[in-house]
Amino acid sequence: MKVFTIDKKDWDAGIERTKLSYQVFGPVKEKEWHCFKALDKDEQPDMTYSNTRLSPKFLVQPQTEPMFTYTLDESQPDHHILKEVNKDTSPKAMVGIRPCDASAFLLVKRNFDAPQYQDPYWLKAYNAITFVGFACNDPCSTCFCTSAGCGPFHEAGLDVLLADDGDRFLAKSLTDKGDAFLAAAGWKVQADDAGKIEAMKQAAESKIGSHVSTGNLKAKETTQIYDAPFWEDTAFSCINCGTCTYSCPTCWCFDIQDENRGNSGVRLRNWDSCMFPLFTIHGTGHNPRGAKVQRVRQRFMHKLKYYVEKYDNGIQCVGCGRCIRLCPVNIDIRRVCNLMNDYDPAACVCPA
Amino acid sequence: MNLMEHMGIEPGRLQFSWISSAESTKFVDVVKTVTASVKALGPNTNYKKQAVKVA
Amino acid sequence: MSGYQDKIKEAASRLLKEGSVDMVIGFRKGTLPMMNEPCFIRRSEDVHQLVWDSNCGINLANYLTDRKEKIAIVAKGCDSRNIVTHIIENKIKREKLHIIGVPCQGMVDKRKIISLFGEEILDVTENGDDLKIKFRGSEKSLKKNDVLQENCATCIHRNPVLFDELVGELVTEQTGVDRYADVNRVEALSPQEKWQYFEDLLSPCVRCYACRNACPLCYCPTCFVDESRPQWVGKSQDPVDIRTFHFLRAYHCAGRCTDCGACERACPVGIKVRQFTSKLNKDSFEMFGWEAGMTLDQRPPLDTYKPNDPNDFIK
Amino acid sequence: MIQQPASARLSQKRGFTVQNPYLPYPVRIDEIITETEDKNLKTFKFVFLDPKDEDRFAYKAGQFAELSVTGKGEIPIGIASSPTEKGFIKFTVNKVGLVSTYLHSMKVGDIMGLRGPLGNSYPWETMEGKNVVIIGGGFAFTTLRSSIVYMLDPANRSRFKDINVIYGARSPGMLLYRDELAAWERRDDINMHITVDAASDPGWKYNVGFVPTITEQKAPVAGDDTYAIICGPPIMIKFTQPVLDKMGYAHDHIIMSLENRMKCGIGMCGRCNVGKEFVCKDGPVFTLAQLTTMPKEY
Repeated sequence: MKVFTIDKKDWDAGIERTKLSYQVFGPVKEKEWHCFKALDKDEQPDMTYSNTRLSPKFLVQPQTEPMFTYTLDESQPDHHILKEVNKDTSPKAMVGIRPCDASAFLLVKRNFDAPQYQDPYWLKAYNAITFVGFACNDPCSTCFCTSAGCGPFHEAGLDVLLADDGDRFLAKSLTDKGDAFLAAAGWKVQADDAGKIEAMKQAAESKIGSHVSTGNLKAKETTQIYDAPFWEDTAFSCINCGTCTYSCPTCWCFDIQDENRGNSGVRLRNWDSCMFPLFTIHGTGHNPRGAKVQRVRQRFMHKLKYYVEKYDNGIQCVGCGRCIRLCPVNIDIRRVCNLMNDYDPAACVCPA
Repeated sequence: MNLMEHMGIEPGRLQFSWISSAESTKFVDVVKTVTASVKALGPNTNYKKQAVKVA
Repeated sequence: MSGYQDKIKEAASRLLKEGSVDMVIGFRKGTLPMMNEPCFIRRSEDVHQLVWDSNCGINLANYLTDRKEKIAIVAKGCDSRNIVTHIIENKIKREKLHIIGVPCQGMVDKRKIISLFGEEILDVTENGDDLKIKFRGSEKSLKKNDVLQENCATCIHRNPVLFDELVGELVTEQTGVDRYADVNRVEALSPQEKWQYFEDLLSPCVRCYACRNACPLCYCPTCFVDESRPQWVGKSQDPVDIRTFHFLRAYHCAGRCTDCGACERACPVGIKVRQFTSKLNKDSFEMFGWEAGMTLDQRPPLDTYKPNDPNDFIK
Repeated sequence: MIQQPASARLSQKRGFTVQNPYLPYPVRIDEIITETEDKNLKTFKFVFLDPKDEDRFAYKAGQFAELSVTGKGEIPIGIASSPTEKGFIKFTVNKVGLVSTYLHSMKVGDIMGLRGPLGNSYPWETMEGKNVVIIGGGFAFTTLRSSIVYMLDPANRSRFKDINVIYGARSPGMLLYRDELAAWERRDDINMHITVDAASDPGWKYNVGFVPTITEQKAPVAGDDTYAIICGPPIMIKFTQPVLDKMGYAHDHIIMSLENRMKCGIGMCGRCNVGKEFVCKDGPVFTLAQLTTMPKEY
């Protein structure tokens, strides 16, 4: 594991060199907010940003993604037979992704890369990317990554970790993919003070002022938390929009749709959200999660209880705080997580 | 109608008329004028869905 | 405005104690600066949670739809107009409601404030027209009137139009404001420029439907975008489908929209959703002299026929 | 859950070339049978365009598949044919939504897709050497037909003890697979208890009464050796379960098959979960003992 030092004067040129071998994505300010986008020639990632408004998950799982094409023209020999869409698997680099967003892909991977089935679209996109992470020196007040199994300098899911140290970046290569990226950039000067990253990490972690408690979630009985009285109060203000799920780096749910144009068509998948009544409604009209409170509960139960139990590897949340910042009615996952974690059916005699 | 024009559909592309089932000549006239005016505008490509891009 | 807050608590407590309502719908303090959360209170000992300040922009009428309880609701001007619309459209019964009217002095636009500073805002406190913005280790001040939500800045119906009690003196309504400046600007463009304007406007849309769901008017059990038989609108990120959703939704609000700004406030990607509804509001006003939700005694123009209808096709 | 389904098709390909679990096998509609008098239920018999796909589609009774109607979408349907029936695969489809309505308008010879087999199955290893009671209602009899045909196959019959079948529908004309029911009635290695809610036909020679009532009268006594499989409309399950409870059936001896809205069928799209289990992948078959620990979101 090597640590390089990159003088900021050499940064732009290095990024340009990587564009010869990779399609490079980075944070760019558009209108008011930052988002991830493919960088054009001479376009640089904005390494002064805090985080992107929406998560970069769309680069692996686009909101609309073609899966198959087909023809309905019966004069064609292969009519009505689906043909797999080729996925662009050329090497890509996500420069400047925050550690929380990178490690979110690992949580999502458990869903798409299961022992029994593997999702080829997600995996091909994911495997094509080199994750050049950017440590957070100044986390936001809504970040609670350190108590969500992550952290401002968290390395899991990254190939390179960059740390901003004034007039230079420290770059820690974590994988072979990371070595290859740094070599492509031509950054070769090894740091003689690699230990500095650890000190910066401690400083950044100590700035995280927001925490959740998750220790009891696994042991709690599913049906007891499910029947807890605090859900009505928690769900009341919810307007059942998909903002929390669409902005979340760890939400992956999708819908599959066929769209025809004349005789040719595409089977697509689109993001979907457990907040929408349509998500679960049966053909008969029966809906197992027909009421708003059931849908709000599903979102939190999935992230903080079902996932915890299913994989025994922490909560399905990295603490990026987007859902808290973007929720139009201020439903705060930190509050709900603590309610769930602390819930004691024996002690609770009154509605929360 | 005003909102359609407001968001960039050309004036004349969308028209409303009130025709009784008895007013056959009015119906013919209206259809003639509408088709003529829309033909004069040419095809609207803005509001046409493009085929989905694959890969 | 803090006077309002005490009055709201007092009214809520009284109503719950005397049992004339089952619940009070109002706001409680949020966990983020400039955010309050709509909440319900069922027990008089919980009324201390209720707050009122310039961050109560959510339209609470949205929480009344089809509820069966006897409810007291805190309502500013626009909320009260949407309550009127709800009553006209039979979504709630007047006799089930106790309206605690709040003469409003405008709500602040959180995004506008955030975009003024490069730094993260940790807290905002208000005192009359003065806002104090706290950052890590520094503080700045702003005038509330400079950072109002756009619809509040041009609002001419700040006082509730329907209420059972008021928490303060009626405020003087604004005059001489240009409510349709944005509409006029777009109207002056050529068709192609207009098309492009809305194309840019909608480009960040992620179809989360926060605008629709925050809107008290959008209470259909199944929205037209969610219908599958027939499927009116595609479900992908195709710009034509996105635009179809937005303008058709706006049409469904024609003659009903009170310009409360809930849609715009809720949008997570900052789309000025009111650009659609404002045009319809302007048309309603200019053609029919109609503003939605001002009275229980008059039917809306789109469900009545008058021989002097301004549209020439109808004659 | 109860047993891991055969996942050979996919896991053998793990590694460089990931098999696409969303890609259906092309099939041709070979036969369409209208099953019920209201014409809302049709049985579709499919033949694989590539005969090798039939082997790849090796399934067990109780599993389901996604019927993929190109240009319309997919619907999850229980497999009605038995693994012992070769050369075709059968599904009985109720006309309810967009895809099933379109499917009902399709013709013999039309090409579509079949994706699966999906889900677990009834727990055949567990039930080996045991008495099996099958309780079904209405059009939920499809995977139960598969199970009966499977157990009655000469190669399998000796692997099970007594087989009892209680099957009810609203009226005689609403029973599925009427010819087969009659044939099973005539056999002595299976006890059939067919019932209808009401019969106007004086020639009706079987039971009249709701499934719970007939269950109480006809189901064998509970015991370690006896498993009940229930599949039917929620109302039937709601009233049959207390009957089985009263008769002493243990909750891990009551086996149920759930339904939820699905899209992917492979535990990825996120909508069909009941608690932490996905009905499509961890189910659709669960024991009542399992269901009591899960939220009632089905």
